[in-house]
Amino acid sequence: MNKKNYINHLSGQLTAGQIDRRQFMMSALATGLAVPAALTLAGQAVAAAPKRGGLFRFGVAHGSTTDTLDSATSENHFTLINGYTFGNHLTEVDNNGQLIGELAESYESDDAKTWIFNLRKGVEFHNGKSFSSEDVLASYGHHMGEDSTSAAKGLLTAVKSIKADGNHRVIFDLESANADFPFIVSDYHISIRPAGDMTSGIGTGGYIVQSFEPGVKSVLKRNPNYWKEGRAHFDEVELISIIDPTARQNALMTGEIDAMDRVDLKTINLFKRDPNINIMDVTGTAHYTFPMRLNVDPFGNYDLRMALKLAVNRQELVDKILLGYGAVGNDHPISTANRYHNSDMPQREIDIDKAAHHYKKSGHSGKIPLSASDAAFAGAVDAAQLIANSASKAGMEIEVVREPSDGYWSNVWNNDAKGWCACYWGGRPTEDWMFSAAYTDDTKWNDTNWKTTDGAKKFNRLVKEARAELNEAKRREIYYECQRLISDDGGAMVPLFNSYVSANSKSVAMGEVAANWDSDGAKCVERWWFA
Amino acid sequence: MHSIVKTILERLGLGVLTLFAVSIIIFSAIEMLPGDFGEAILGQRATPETVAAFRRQLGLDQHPFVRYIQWVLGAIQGDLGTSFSGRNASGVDRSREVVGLIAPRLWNTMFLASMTAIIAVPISLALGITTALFRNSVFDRSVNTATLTTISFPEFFVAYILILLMASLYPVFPSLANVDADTLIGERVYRTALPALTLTLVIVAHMMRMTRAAIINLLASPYIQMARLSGASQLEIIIKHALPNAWAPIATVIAFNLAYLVVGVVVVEVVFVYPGIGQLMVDAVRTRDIPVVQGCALIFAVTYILLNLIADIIGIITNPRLLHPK
Amino acid sequence: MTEKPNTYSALSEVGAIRENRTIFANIKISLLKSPLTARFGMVVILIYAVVAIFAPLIAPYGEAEVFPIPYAPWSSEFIFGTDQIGRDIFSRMVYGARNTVGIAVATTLLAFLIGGSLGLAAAINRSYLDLVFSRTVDVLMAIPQLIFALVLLSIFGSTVINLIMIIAILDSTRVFRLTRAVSLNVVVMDYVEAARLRGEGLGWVMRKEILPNILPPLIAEFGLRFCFVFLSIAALSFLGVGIQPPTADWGSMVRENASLIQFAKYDLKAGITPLLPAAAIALLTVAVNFVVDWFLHKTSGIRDE
Amino acid sequence: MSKDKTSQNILLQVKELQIEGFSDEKWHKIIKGVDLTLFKGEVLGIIGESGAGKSTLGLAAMGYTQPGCRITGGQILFNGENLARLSESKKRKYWGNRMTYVAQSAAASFNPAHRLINQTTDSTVRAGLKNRNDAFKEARKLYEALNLPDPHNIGNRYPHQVSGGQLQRIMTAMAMSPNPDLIVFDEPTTALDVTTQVEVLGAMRSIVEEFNTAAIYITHDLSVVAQMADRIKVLRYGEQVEEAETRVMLESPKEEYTKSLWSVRSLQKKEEVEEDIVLEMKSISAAYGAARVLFDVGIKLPRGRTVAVVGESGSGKSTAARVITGLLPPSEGSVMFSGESLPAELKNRTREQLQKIQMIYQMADVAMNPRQTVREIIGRPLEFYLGMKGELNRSRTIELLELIDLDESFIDRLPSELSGGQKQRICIARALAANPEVIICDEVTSALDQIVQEGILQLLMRLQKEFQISYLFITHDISTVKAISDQVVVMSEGKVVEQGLKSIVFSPPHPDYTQLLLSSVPEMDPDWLTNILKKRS
Repeated sequence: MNKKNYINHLSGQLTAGQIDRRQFMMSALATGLAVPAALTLAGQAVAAAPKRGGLFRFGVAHGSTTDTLDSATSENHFTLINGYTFGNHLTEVDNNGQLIGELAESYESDDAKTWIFNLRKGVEFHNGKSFSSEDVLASYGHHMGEDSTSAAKGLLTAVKSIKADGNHRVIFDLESANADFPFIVSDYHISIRPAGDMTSGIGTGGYIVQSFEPGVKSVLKRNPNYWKEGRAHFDEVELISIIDPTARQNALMTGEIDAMDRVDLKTINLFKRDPNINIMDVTGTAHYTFPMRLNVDPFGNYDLRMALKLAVNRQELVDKILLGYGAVGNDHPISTANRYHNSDMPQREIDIDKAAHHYKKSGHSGKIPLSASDAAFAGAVDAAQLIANSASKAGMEIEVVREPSDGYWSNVWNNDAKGWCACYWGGRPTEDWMFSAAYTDDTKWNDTNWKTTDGAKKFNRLVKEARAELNEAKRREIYYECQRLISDDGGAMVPLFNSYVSANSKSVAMGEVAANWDSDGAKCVERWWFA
Repeated sequence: MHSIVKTILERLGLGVLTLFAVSIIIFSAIEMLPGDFGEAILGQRATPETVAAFRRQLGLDQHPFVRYIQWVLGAIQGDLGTSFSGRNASGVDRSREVVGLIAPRLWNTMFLASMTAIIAVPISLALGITTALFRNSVFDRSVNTATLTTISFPEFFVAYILILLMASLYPVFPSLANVDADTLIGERVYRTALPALTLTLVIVAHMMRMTRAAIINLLASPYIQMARLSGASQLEIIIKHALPNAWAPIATVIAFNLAYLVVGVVVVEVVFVYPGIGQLMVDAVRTRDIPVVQGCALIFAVTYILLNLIADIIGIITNPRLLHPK
Repeated sequence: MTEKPNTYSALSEVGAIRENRTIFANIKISLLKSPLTARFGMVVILIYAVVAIFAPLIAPYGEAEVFPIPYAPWSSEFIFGTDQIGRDIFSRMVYGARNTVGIAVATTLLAFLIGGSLGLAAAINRSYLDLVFSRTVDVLMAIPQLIFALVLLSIFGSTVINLIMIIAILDSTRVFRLTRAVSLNVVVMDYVEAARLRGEGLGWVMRKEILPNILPPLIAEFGLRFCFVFLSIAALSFLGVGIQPPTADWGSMVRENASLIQFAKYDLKAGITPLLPAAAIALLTVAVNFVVDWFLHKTSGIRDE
Repeated sequence: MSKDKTSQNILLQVKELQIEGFSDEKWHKIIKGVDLTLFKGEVLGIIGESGAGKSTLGLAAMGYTQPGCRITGGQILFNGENLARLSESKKRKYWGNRMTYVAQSAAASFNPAHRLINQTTDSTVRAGLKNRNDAFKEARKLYEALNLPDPHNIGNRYPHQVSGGQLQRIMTAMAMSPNPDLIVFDEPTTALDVTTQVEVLGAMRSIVEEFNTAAIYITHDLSVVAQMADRIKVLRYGEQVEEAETRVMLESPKEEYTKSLWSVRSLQKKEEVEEDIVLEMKSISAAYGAARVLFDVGIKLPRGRTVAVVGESGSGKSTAARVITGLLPPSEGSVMFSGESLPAELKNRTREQLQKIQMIYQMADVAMNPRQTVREIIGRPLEFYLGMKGELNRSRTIELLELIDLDESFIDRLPSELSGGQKQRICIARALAANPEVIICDEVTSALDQIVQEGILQLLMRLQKEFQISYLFITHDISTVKAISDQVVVMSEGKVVEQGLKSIVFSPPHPDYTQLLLSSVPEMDPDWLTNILKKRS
């Protein structure tokens, strides 16, 4: 389980000149890494030898005056990045999408039901308190219980109990097996804070919060005692909330900031021309969906759903809504960045004849309302219109209904009043997490209400099965089938996976970039350095 | 002087009533908005349980009327309450005092407003006077056209153009005005230059046109003809004879624009990432953080009322008829 | 010397030096004598009106017609290029004239209808009506307009109708103040007293006696307010609640394309694109104000040499 | 008053002066080649009716033209320098220094923002004639010479803090302050009450004599100019009618037009008694807020007769009219109409009650909606009270127009296309249209030229005979009272001083106030002012 860590460690040594290239290769290959991969890693490490120092200013497209340092209500990308900068979690997703231990040195389970996390020793919080299992218990308690208002509450409902076994070992007892539980604990809400102080921004992370002005900026200083090696290179960090894309891009072009997220796709071709700027795009797990609710007429009808899915010109959407910065979806939420992406399944293309055939078979007639708002994702209304446009060729009449942005998530999405709407999913690092967030019959966010069809029943059974399954190959097989079921029978139309497009000044250097979140897995501050 | 004191007291009394009305309107408006703080904060991740927990903790499960009365009772004693954000059942209550949240931003807003006023008011007066002096000349027409053009551009667009010219093409000023409490005054002025210039362009036209109109309006008065016939020059006529009688309308317009600088600059704040009070209120509205919205609304209303009061007082002081009644 | 001077008769008394002309002749003379700025303004307004009315004939493509290339450069096919989803910017400018001016006119008219009639009523009935209206307006003006509009649009949804209604109501506060102020000068006139002595009702006095006499300043204000509606819409669309796509309006078009301006140094034409709708607004504002200035000047009789 | 009339003693010489004014998109001639000569220390009176161009000429004597006017020909030689050719900055050296101006309305011509003494001495100090302190001292002396109360401190007040008569005197002091060669008086007493006018005229005359300043005195009132001027020039339509020494001019005017001006009031109604009282104010007291303006006023108006209410401004005569019309409900007393008590408030009166009492205002300009045509103005009461519509309305309107000596051609005109007299006639027609029993005439002739006034008065009398209308005629002008009334009510400070038949009121003995009022009316005798001042002191 610790292979990755070990390689990181080696890379660090190589970079620092403690070992030479040959030693690195030898050791890396010994872990079972393939030769080319090891070569790449070595190349990266040398070419981009991280340097310590400098003030890193990062322009974040989010931020609100209601932001806090409490990870429980972390709602946007600003608090997400900020949280990762000063705090650690039990596990983390590394820049290759692999799960590695963070504050947990290692973790294990025999039945996927009882999970044991062995905690790292010698780690100190910013306030000097040394990290131990009581902090884990307190931190998890913050997100659980009836009174908790944490956004992670739903994630942890399966946790029956948490026990400390000595100072550096914690045992989680789950209601039911979940092979992906270690992934869940990497969720950005579940930051580990010192017992008794969940909200003031004390963590174990690479940077210490100096000042935090909600909706404005967060100023951090390097943690001199940071336990992680080869991380946290900058001396000082300023995270600045710049919501207006033009202002953000201007700030980067005029050197007011060193990096930024969410490049405005509309102007990206011009933006690229700035010689001092690197544009970076990563296909992640985030996707745009158009969930159809099976319990609302007429979407209970399989043929109608299929007709609509076949009538979408996915490539056009990628080209126009994402200006090419994204990938077509196959009507299921699993991205190529996920471990078990079903690459065997053929890509669904627009097929007007087939769509018309299914539509005819469905027996439906009349307008089909499609609710959209740019609150769902940028360009949602445009996308809905493009869908309406292509569907009309198959004889289907889609009526695009523009909904108010404010309250969209409460009043439109996942609401029986609207049968079909636009939606955005940030993606989840694991298949199970994604499925159980939005597709299983026990989640409240099952926005398609795909619960009762035979396909759905089978799907739910398979997901449970996979959770308890620790064998990789078997899990892969199961998840492939799950993806097929959603794609075929499910209510979700998933035409697009959007890329994370960010930009940085050429003075900033980095290794391979993670795909699980925007901005190098939202950990750019910890991972990047000044060239 | 008695009449001034009376006017001030009368206006302050009315002002308090206005504040009440404003708070009721704002409170009901936010109540009418769909969703509440929990739903807004949690967004897509909201579950009925967490939302309910939020409602319990924030007291949102009480009747709106009860909450309003509680708020008013607090406000009367100078307690504007605490922001919803940061409150939590588990762990320490780190909710922020509304006053503490507003104060630094109010200071920023006031700083920007004052800086803009320091630039804009003299410019508008000077332009208003000179255009009145050289009315219908090429100078007058070009100033008029130029100022009309600047007010017909949306604020954010003026800001972008200034950024392009003065931060991007010819880097004179920074494009971000991200100041904080520790920023030194010199640095602060430098960082705030572009937003102040943007706002200057936005408000100069109005103030200048009104100054010009107020002066020209008076030029038809018999006492202006009298002044001319007593040998006063054009400049003297405008400065000494027209301007003293034009202060009341000019002060009203300036007060109106200054109030705008305090309450209406959220767009400029967004573009320049300036931590002002407008952005705070918009965010608070979006997240349904009622105490903060109420606090901001009160600040805005107080600003508006006070500025208008000052304008009225200037109107009285500069008018001997009101200052020295028979 | 007791006889009346034989030169006198009421009929032959010379009135003010003024010829009895038809309205048409008066307009013609006014136009001929109008200053260059006013003529320029009138020509511009006329062009806008023509464009707005005949938008479908003038625009080469449809308002929402989407072409495959987003952000196409300026070319003979797309005069000003295409926008972010491949719609012809020139066509949208043309339709924008119709939508923007239409919405602005509707909003301003409504604002004047509300503010004007309440202002008039308050000026005539200076007791409780005046008190109630004036205090209400004070309260409304003490609330930041933009944010209040934002809240109201979020409550009622940002449809075009709501947008018009909300901006109109918020704008009507200023119209109210102006109308009340100018009406107060007219209300004290003897002819208004004469009408009241005759026993005329409030409606007649408002419509027939006062309104025609306060029109000039109101029309001038109309010109300005009308232009500010664009700006309100632009600001609201900046905050995300403006006119919904695909309806083309200049305010939102500036907003949608504004970010291009920062790239003027890389691509001048692209940099200029957002200036087009902004310039359209500015030109109209300047034009309307030129005409308004001239009109005010004519009707107020102020001679500024 | 002998003056040295040799050519080297000429102060001002205007030759062949032509001035045009711009209106209705055209240039019109206002002054059509007028000559004028003024010797040092001489007072020249310029007299004429409205539109004669007398003010324009007076201002032009200073080289000043009002906005919208231009000099198109001729010369204005002041001490030999042609002001018509000088730039404004050069002329400025004369203005407020060698030549000064006294305007008609002192209240409007003082800047409300500055203290009086600063304004009095402003031009003197600017011209560098005296330093501030000396100028202030000098000004206080002038205040004393002009009989102003508290001459040492009155200058520290603001314009609104002193009365109209005092302001006019302070304006004279202001004009005298730089010790100029020429003062132009532009109708300086027109806005004053007669009793005040006497004092102001006296003060002005004595100070002009004392400083031996040359002056041009512009007025429409012959008896006033007779007191002030050495010579009189008569203007009409921008042209000179004639010019002569004052006494010569008064005794033997040459031109027909001058004679017609001289004829003043030929009209004299024979008073008639009538017992039937149509309207009665019964011990009315009224107040504007806390300020009481009427005290126990009782006035009876007999049917078909005219009662003139005479008094100076502030006497309460217009308030009485407001009480009758219901605009100002009285605090005590009531208004009886044909023996029945009228509701105090306008809104409680019936349409019939409103119809019976009509009103005509002083300023016909503001009494008619400038946006309505004659047809709308006269037609509205016809429709409103009598329900006449369409053709019936139109034909009745024409009838009414003919009744007031106008014709059908006026029916589509706007008030701005009418002369002052015509406007007032339209107002009369509007009142007449309602078929009223009583018409309240509030200073209906005081804004008009003499000749026009006479026409209006005759019309009113003719209508009274024809329709048995009763007039309550409010005026400050004694000659008008004499011309039209059957009975007279003299009011002062909200009280009725004297009332009764005209013959009784106008024949001695008079109560003090009536005496003061009657004696203050200027007479055509050039020595009148001297005599009356002598008598009073």
